[in-house]
Amino acid sequence: MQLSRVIKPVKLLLIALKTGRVSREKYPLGPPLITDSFRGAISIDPVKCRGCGACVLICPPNALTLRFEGEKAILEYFKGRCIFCGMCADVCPVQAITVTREFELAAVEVEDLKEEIVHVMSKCIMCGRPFETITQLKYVKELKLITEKYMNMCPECRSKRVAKLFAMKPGEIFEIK
Amino acid sequence: MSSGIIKEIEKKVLELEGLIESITKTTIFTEIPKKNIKDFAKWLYESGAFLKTCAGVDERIISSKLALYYIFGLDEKGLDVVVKISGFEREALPSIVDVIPGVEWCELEARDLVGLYILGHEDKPRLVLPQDWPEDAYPLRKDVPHNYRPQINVEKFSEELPREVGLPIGPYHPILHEPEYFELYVEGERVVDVYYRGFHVHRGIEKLGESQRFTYKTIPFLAERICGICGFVHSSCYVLAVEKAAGINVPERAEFIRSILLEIERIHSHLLWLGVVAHILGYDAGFMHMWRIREPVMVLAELLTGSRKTYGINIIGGVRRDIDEVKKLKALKVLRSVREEFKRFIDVFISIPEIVKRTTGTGILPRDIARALSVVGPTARGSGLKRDVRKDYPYFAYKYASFKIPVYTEGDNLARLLVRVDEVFESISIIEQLLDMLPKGPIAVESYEIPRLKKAVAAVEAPRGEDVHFIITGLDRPYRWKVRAPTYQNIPALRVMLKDAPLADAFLTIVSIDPCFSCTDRVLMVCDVKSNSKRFMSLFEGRKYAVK
Amino acid sequence: MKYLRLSEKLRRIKRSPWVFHLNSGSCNACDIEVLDTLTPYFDAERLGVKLVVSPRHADIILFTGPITRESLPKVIRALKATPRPRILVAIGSCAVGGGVWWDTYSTLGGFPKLQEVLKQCRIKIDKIVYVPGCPARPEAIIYGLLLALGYIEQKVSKITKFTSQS
Amino acid sequence: MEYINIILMTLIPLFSAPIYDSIERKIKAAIQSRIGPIGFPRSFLQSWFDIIKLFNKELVLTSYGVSLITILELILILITMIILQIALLTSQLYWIISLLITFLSTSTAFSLFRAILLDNPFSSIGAFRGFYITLTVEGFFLSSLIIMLLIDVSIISRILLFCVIAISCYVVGSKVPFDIAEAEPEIASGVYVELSGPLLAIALYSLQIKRYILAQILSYSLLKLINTSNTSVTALMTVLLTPIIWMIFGIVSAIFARTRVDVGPSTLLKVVLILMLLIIATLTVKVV
Repeated sequence: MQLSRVIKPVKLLLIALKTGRVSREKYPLGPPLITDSFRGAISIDPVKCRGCGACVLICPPNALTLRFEGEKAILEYFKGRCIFCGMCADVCPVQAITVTREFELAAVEVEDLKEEIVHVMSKCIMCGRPFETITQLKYVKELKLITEKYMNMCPECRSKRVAKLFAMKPGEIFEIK
Repeated sequence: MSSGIIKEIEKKVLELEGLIESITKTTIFTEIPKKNIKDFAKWLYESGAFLKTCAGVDERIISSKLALYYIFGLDEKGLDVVVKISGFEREALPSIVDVIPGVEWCELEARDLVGLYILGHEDKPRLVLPQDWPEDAYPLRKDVPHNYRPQINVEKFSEELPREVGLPIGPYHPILHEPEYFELYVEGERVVDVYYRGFHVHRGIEKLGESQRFTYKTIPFLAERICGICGFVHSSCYVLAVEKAAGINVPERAEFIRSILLEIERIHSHLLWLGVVAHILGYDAGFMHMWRIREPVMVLAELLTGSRKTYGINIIGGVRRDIDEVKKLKALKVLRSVREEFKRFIDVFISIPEIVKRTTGTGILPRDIARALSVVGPTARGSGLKRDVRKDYPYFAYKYASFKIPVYTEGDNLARLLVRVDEVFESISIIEQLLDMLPKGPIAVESYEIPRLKKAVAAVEAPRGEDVHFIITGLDRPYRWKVRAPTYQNIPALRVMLKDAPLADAFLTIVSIDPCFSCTDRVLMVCDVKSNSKRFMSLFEGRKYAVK
Repeated sequence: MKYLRLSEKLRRIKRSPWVFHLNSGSCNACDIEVLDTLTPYFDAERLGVKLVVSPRHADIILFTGPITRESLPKVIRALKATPRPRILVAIGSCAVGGGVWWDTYSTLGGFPKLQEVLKQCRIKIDKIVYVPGCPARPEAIIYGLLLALGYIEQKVSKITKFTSQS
Repeated sequence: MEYINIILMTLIPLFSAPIYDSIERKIKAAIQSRIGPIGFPRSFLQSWFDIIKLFNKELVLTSYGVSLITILELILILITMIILQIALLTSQLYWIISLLITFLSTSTAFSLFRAILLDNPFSSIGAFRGFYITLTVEGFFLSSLIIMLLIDVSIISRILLFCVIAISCYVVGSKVPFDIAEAEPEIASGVYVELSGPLLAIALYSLQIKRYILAQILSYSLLKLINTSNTSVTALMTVLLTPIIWMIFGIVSAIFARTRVDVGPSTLLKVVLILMLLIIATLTVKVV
């Protein structure tokens, strides 16, 4: 009994011997210890993205933001704030967002962690104000939800126009400038 | 749950001119006039209930009053009692601190964060918020934006604070790995008193959960970040509370997956803790081997969920990731090898003479004190209390698994260590059973509706003990969301455990409750049962040691 | 030893980086991943990394957490106690950009905000590396350390993508 | 010729102590299923890298007394080391006595000085704990060393004496379980907590030289055990045996946990006292 108490701690050496070095090729010399289901940084496909903003609404830490600069709508992805939950990929209506397995994101500047998708906005044919991204409009066009005439107007002008139409006398013609 | 006790409570409430708001399967909601709250609390406390927590709520939009909810739990009956008192702004509310001493810090929190005027706490220094926080700014009030940030005065940092005689542990001490401040008062090598100052990790999560930035759908990700070790417990507890409030029936498969992940989290947390204990006792080989055994569990968690920690798969009404056959077989294989390796190594681990000597008979928490302080989790089970939410209030898929609750009666550090060792084996067996029984079906409900102003209390057994979430639903996001982490209940016990103990054991004893301050601080707490006002005042003086 | 240039001092640190783990109110996940980098599967000691317990001994500060107001004075004191040259590795979403709580009332919201306060206190950090991740994987932390020590080149850079119409 | 030998023997510990320390780190890593410092120069020179780097760091002085003590400690340890080399090569009595006196002053007095000087509670506690532990074994250590080296006793007494010396060398070298003076997680680096940059380098270097001296003393008494008389062979053998004993110490320290300050000294005292009683018994038997 006494003897086993003394010998047991030494068994550690046996365990160490049996285990050896758990994985010979360790990161960075070897591959990282990641599985297929690992969620890393997201990648946004600029061709598919329509700038609808669904991902911006769901993103818990607001790592995805949409801002408007003149004629441009910029979808910004800040990896430094991303919590890698992958909700944006789940909600994206066109599967433009894919979750990659990228984790080697270290950078010396915060700016290096940002990614921007620049969308050009379509201008309203009535008031000339940019109101919706061109890609999104194209999609709406494909769906044929509204006629092309209305499509190129911003929502305000559209509602103004509809209101005007109701107020028109029969036979009057409404001109689009 | 017996209807007898409900009748008794109803009778008492009516007798005290209160009213019963609603009765659900597991909870009774009542409102009591504030003058009678002391009598009611006393009666409940004496009939076996213990205080789970209390939550201050700004209800000025609803009833133009500020309210305080006390949440009691009748553990043996599996019944929660939520008692509400309310008053207008600046109207004084009575404190029940002389009936239940443990309520002090939680009332102070309501004072600091919601601005309740509670009698008897007027002169006490600020508890949760930093000392340079402006007066009259109560972050949990609805009219204060969540991103309100007062100016920071850099000059104040260099002010030298008066010297203290105590031995400071923290805020940056290697045994804690978290900024938290303990001060030990020692005579020679013997601890005579201990003082704790927390809230270094107060991040304002509750306010954030009620703010515009979050909705019901995204809060599980926020809840998960309350604590990085037991994050899934918090997100599960949050979704459980919302599902209870809204009456959503979760698919069985989702419940099984949640239970499996909760147990995986318990295994990794316990192995982590055993490693940290080995490290504290100078047994670095133990630390390394324990974490080596733990690593496959982390990889398994990543395989099942997509992330090593903060799994991010809980959503209201189900889960986001399924466990397919391939993953199931892989999981069983990993668990088998973990069990073998752990068995072989733990045999060596608990034979190291220093480990046995230093854990036996140190940091003793007797059963009766453990009961009085209503400690939770392995701390309670190490002191002979058979308390486990998984058995007392069965949730998710635990009713399908057979497992036993390890209980040791010695109440010392070794008992708490052995409870955790046994629980690792139990958890492995629970996961194996649940994986075998995994039912077919969907993993999330298609759609759900969450009615407004429903209340619910949910509890989940975290690796450290009982985690409680209290929720009042609102439009798109909770109206009020209150979290009570397990460490909250256990820290008061440290005072008893550390008293008259040798200094060398103090560090081990602090760690033996597996303190998790990031959980604790979001809420806050710690009741200093025997504190006198002098000690309380010295609370902020010791900061000079902030970093040595 | 003032005659040595900074780059020379950094070269010495490259051979023997001693790290101090500074938690400014993080949720613990990054902190246990930091510990994980030292354990057998990742074994940061291969690079000579040693976890020290006093900021006075440290070369590299492994910084986690969004910096809560309560911990701010203590964080500043710890950074002050670190001898120059100081290298700081900000680990996790919280430390880099504030994470989920980037705009809450009781946090500062990430290291870039802290840096403004540090400037007021005249504390200079010689090199900073940001490691995103929630929590940052042990591999990501090792990668960040390697980047801080100058073993490898940075992989990411600011990307601006234009949609097809432009 | 003799002077060249002495200089050579003095230079070896100066260079090799950190190298042995690096190799010990590799061995410990292997026991912990790790690799440890990797690559050719790193595996053997990691501790040298540490020391060189620390010398290049900024010095933050908290108290002048501490720096004085630290430098004095290094000087006295170096003197001990040189005396030991001379004693090994010449095997003369007065050298050994001066060695013992210097050694006594370095190992106990300094931990006490530090304890008094430092106002950080962690380093004072660490220093006092180190003082308890050293004090427990030092008297027995030095007396058995004197008996071993100066008196010709029976083989059984010599084995017992060797045991006492081996235990004491291990303890004074402050290895786990007796490293409570600088216990890292428990009391935050203990005696070293306030040192920074070059001062820490000096403190670590003196600890490594001290460990070298202790391993060398042990290997010398091991040679005495088998009773070799040729001095130059003895000197060479000690140089070869020292790293082996160092590594054995490393392995032993890897499989134990740290002892407690009240348990450690009392257990030690019991073991050493029993051994000493046995030694006295064997010595008296011989005299009778």
